[in-house]
Amino acid sequence: MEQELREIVRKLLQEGAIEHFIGYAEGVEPLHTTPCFIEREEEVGALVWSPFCPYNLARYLHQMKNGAGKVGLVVKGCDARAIVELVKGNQIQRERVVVVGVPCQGQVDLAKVEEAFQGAEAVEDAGDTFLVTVGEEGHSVEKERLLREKCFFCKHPISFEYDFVLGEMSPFLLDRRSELEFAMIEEMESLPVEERRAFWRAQFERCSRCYACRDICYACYCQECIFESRAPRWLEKTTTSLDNQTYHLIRAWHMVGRCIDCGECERVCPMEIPLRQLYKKVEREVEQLFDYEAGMRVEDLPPLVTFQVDDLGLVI
Amino acid sequence: MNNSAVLVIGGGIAGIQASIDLANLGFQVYLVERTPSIGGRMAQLDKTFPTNDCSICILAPKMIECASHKKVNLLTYSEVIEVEGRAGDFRVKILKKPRFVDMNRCTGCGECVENCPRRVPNEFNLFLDKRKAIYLLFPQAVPHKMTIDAQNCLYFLKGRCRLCEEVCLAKAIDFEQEEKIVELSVGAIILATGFDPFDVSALKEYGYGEIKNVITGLEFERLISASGPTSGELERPSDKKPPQVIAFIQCVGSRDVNYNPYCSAVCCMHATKEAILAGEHYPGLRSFVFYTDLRAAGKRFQEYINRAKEEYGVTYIRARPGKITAKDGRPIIWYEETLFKEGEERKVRKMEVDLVVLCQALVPHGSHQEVTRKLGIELDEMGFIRIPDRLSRPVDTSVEGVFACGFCQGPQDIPDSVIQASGAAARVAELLTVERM
Amino acid sequence: MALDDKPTILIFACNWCSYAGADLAGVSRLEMPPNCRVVRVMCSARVRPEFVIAALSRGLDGVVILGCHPGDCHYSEGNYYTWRRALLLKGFLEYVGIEPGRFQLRWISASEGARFAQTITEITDTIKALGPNGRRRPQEG
Amino acid sequence: MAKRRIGVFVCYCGNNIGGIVRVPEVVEYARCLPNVVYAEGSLYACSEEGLSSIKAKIAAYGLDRVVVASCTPRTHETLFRNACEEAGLNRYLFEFVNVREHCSWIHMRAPDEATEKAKSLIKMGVAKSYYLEPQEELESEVYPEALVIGGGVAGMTAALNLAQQGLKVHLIEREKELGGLLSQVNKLFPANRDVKEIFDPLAEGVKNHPLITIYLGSEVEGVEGFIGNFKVRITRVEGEIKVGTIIVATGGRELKPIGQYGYPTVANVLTQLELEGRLKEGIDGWQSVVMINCVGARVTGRFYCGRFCCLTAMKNAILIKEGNPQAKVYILLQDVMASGVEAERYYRRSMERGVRFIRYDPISPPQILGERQAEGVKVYHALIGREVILPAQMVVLTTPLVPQADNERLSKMLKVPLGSEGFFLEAHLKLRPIEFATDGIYLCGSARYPSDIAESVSQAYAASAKAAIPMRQGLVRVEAITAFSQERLCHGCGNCLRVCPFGAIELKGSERGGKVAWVNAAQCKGCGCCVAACPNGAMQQRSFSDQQLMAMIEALVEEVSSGP
Repeated sequence: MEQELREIVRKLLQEGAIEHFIGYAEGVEPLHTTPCFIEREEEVGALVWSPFCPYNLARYLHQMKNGAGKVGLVVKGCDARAIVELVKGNQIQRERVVVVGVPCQGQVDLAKVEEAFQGAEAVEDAGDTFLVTVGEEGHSVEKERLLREKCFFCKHPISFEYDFVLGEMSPFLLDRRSELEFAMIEEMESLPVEERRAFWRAQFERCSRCYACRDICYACYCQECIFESRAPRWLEKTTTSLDNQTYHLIRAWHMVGRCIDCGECERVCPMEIPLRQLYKKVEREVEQLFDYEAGMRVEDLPPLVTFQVDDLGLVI
Repeated sequence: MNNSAVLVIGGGIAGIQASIDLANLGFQVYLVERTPSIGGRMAQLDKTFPTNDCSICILAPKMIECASHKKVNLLTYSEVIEVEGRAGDFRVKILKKPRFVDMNRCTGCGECVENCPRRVPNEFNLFLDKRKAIYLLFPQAVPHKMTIDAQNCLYFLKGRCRLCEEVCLAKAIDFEQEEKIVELSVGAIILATGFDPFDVSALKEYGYGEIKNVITGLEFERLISASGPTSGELERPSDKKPPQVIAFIQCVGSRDVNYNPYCSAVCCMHATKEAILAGEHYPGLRSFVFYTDLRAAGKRFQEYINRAKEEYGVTYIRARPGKITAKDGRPIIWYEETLFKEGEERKVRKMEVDLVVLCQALVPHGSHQEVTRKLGIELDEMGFIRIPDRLSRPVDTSVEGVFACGFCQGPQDIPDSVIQASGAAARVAELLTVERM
Repeated sequence: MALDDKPTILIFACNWCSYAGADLAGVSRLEMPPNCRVVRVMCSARVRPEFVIAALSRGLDGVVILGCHPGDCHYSEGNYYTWRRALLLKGFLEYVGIEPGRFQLRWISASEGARFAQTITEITDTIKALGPNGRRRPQEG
Repeated sequence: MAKRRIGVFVCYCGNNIGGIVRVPEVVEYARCLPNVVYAEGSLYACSEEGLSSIKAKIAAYGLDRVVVASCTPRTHETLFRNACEEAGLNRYLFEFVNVREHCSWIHMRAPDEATEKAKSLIKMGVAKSYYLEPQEELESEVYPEALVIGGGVAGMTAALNLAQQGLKVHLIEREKELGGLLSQVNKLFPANRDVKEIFDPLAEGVKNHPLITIYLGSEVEGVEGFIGNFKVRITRVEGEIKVGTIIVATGGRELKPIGQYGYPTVANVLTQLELEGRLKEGIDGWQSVVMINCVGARVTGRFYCGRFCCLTAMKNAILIKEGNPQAKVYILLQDVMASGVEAERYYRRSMERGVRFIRYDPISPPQILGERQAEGVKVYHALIGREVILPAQMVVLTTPLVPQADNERLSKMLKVPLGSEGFFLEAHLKLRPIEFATDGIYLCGSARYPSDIAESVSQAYAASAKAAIPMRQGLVRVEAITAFSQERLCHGCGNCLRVCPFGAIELKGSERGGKVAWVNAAQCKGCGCCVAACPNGAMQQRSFSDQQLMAMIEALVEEVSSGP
């Protein structure tokens, strides 16, 4: 698959169809990759694809608004939906992006690997299972044990929006769709209100407002973030649990119709706040109430900029 | 011949709309209204079909816009007593009845009303409750100034009281106020005098006035209105309980050669609206509408009827009830259905209900008679203002320079009235511009 | 749950219907609890959900948006947007442990003075029963 | 933070406020609020004395913001704003606090609470007033020429009325002749006048008027701009024409009920309009005619009633009876739509002439007898409760007007909406029936909903009045509560323009690349929906900015935090 990818990129560069290509390259540590920008044909050898490519590369398209050239990038299903949203939000023009889709088999959760196989050197995709190498030993592991949670419930591992697609879908991918996608939301909802409050207050208490979640988010493309505003000041200067609540709730509000569950926010949060558990709630409400899923089609109107007279019959 | 002032007679929605449009077209407008406030019949409605828009919500901004327009001169509590002249040059005398309240001083605060000891039947609520002798016609009245009803004021009746004067810190009460005559010169006149409900007690067979739980459509409107005498609680007169079954009788006094041969145009939709409002207010309530033809020929009207049937269980029965009797206070409707399915038996049926609403005919208000007589404007045999060439000149009366809009020239609903009002403004603009050129 | 004697409730009311309804309640001298503060906006759709979030996080005990009945909007469709926003926001606030009663959307027309008074009374009672919110809430376990 | 000089005036309103709220205490409290340099009580703030005092204090204390705490802005705001302006203070530097309707009058038995609440409301008002900005009301010029789209009776009437008011009009008609549907009709109810009597003088008036330019065989190709300044491209016309207002009078067309009652394959089954054509040619010896009403109207999929079709049927029935009093003419219908005085009289007249009305049930509609040629009609007569067979030398189907096929195209060009039936959708069904929500564009005749001649003409006059207003005034002025986009902050996501009901927002190229939102204040009505839809506050509303509203919230929060 990597070969195929490199060939496509080489050709694109050769033809001058793109100015550069955004992909993944080997990281410094094992089991890590890093985003890379390929500008010349001879660099294509650096491109890799593995279950260790968490970054949502659509995040790097924000700057494109001001330029004129074309850019290529490799996307997982979730990232591709980000591209659709960026088009909807007038942040990029679809024709200026060459999208190379990969049928994502799911991304590996490093923490899970670390926990189960300390010192793992390699994790390879072996179809239905992962093959984990620790020193001399090889372990065959059921995928669910190592996948990132969001990948396990992923409904759209490959996008409908691409110019090239690598490889084929595996059967595993196809029936991965699960009724349990929102289980954690339902679990939370089943708690009494005080417990939910206590839970979230505790989570927000930990937040140091480093803004990593915002900075990594593909959807945070505002010219100047509302939280930087001094007129008015939406946040007080303190980082008490309640001020942080304001931050997280407003941010979640801004995710309505935009969050495509790439999970980057949660991955980069140094305080390990379960942010997906917040945004997933938004995602589910929008889906249930307005039959809207972010990133599906460029023509879909975001849920908050349209309405139906029938909405009045809706209740939560 | 270059008088760019216009007289509008009648401060209902048609008169208001005509005044606003004329003023915006650059004419000086004198809007004469008989009662202490503009607003007219629309102010008495709870909601309007087919959108169920709250009537006062959409009317009040127009009233304020009209009254605060620099080119509109409101003459409320006033009547035209004399008029002469011709297109481009009418001379008009207007009688301003004394309010006994100084309009410049009164702030509309209502302190006087609180303190007034005299309670009298409230005409705005069709006498279903009481108001004071010093009063505001309705809470959103424009101008927002008080009026003393001299016929009921204790001071005028018995020579003492003057409590209102005592409590008014603005010193607005003026018992010395007298009638005033205002003389105007205008280039054109628009009549917008509206309608009155027909007095249904003439139809003895329906028992209005005899049977307690038989009321009129307009009374129903005040009862269901949130700002009405019962704060929107639909109380049947006999025991103040909400009804469970209501019958609406259409064409009461309309399409009836004995009274008014014409169709009053709005009653089918009006009854449907009232049935919907009742259904909304009291889920489970059932309404029956006894109709002659179900006239729902306006935009979104059929859809409204369908909604009434489907969502509010309103049943339409094509019948003209012969009589209404009562048993233990419950009205009984005697009727023969005139549409029936194959095999059905034709016979007189009875229906017992909790409340009967008579959708009365609407008749010309008649307050235009002084003007029409003086200027020789033709009326039709019903007393509506005659429009000689309805196809080309739908708002022109038989006298040049005098126009008519709204119900006074024939039964019609609110949108048609505001259309004619704007149309009349256009005709005035045409006349007075041509005159100028 | 502890009763809160003096909750503070923020009300956003649209100029054309609900604010007028509140005025009518006043003109009709309808008594109601003194805990609400009405802020006038031209349309209920002007109310940023961020206001609601900020107000509740900063410790106000309740926020209520009042708009025209559907179909009555002076701007024809504003209240439909308000409804969508409120629907989502409500579910969301509840999710993070803000009691459902603290944020509400109601329709009040210009003729519904009594309904305004009744709504204010109801809402105040509900919020009193919930006890103080945020800053004023005694530290929890 | 900059210093302000805020003045607070608390009204007693006689006893209305002063009898419950302890005004002197409130004034004392207001005086101590940040940036307040003056506060006083006023017996009646809205009286001559009260207003003079406000004006005097603005001058004496150099007030730069004025807060009046009294009654409701809905009735009194203009008054106080005017007073500020007279004292040389921009009218938008005024803030209203309602302590009567929203305080003293609803807490009459709780003076302590009412007093505290009044303080709190004033604190919020003062907090907002700090952030008020002077505003200029936007004025934009209106080009004094109008475009009327459609040369039928409505369009011609509107054009002529505007021209008679001295305004220049461009009248576009897609056909080669003026007249629209009217020219296909024979006679007109209720007087059964010949169409020519109406049509000829009107068409002559339009053709001969020096201020009217007629474009026949032309259609609108493109529209840009807004009230006062539309640029319109027309087929077969070089360049663009510039107009200030637009009237849509494109009419409707008769439904051809293909596939129903044998139409159009059965030769003697016609529509009413086709019958009118035959009647024009003159009729002879028709012995029996059956008309079927509500064909394609009041049915699933097309709920609406054609409004005047019953009268059309009656008219043609009367004409047939006049031609041959012995003829049997039946009208099969559901309800007789004959509202008002004249229509009802017409209905009676048609019965007197011997036209027979039979009510059918749409559940079992009439049936045509005969194959290639209709010979009779079988119908369940709901009034007598049995089926009858009627002789029919000719069957006439009464169908409603339906929307023009290209309404959608025109609606997109003008950025005005269509209703679910496909007719143009007015701003408000009840009180703004001939205006669109978008300023400067108006509507009349059957483009809105099936309308007979008298109605179309009324509507045309009304639309003409509306269009004439901005043109005669020469400019439009907008209250400064409009939205505006701060280019520095806008990232061009387009949420704002998607929610704007008035099409007042568009995306424009920005200097730094990409697009940014731009509000055409002339079209903005100040609802603020776009502001709430903007994620980062780039979109703001004059007099209701985020900062102003947050200041009110903060003021209230402060009170809570400093509470018990």
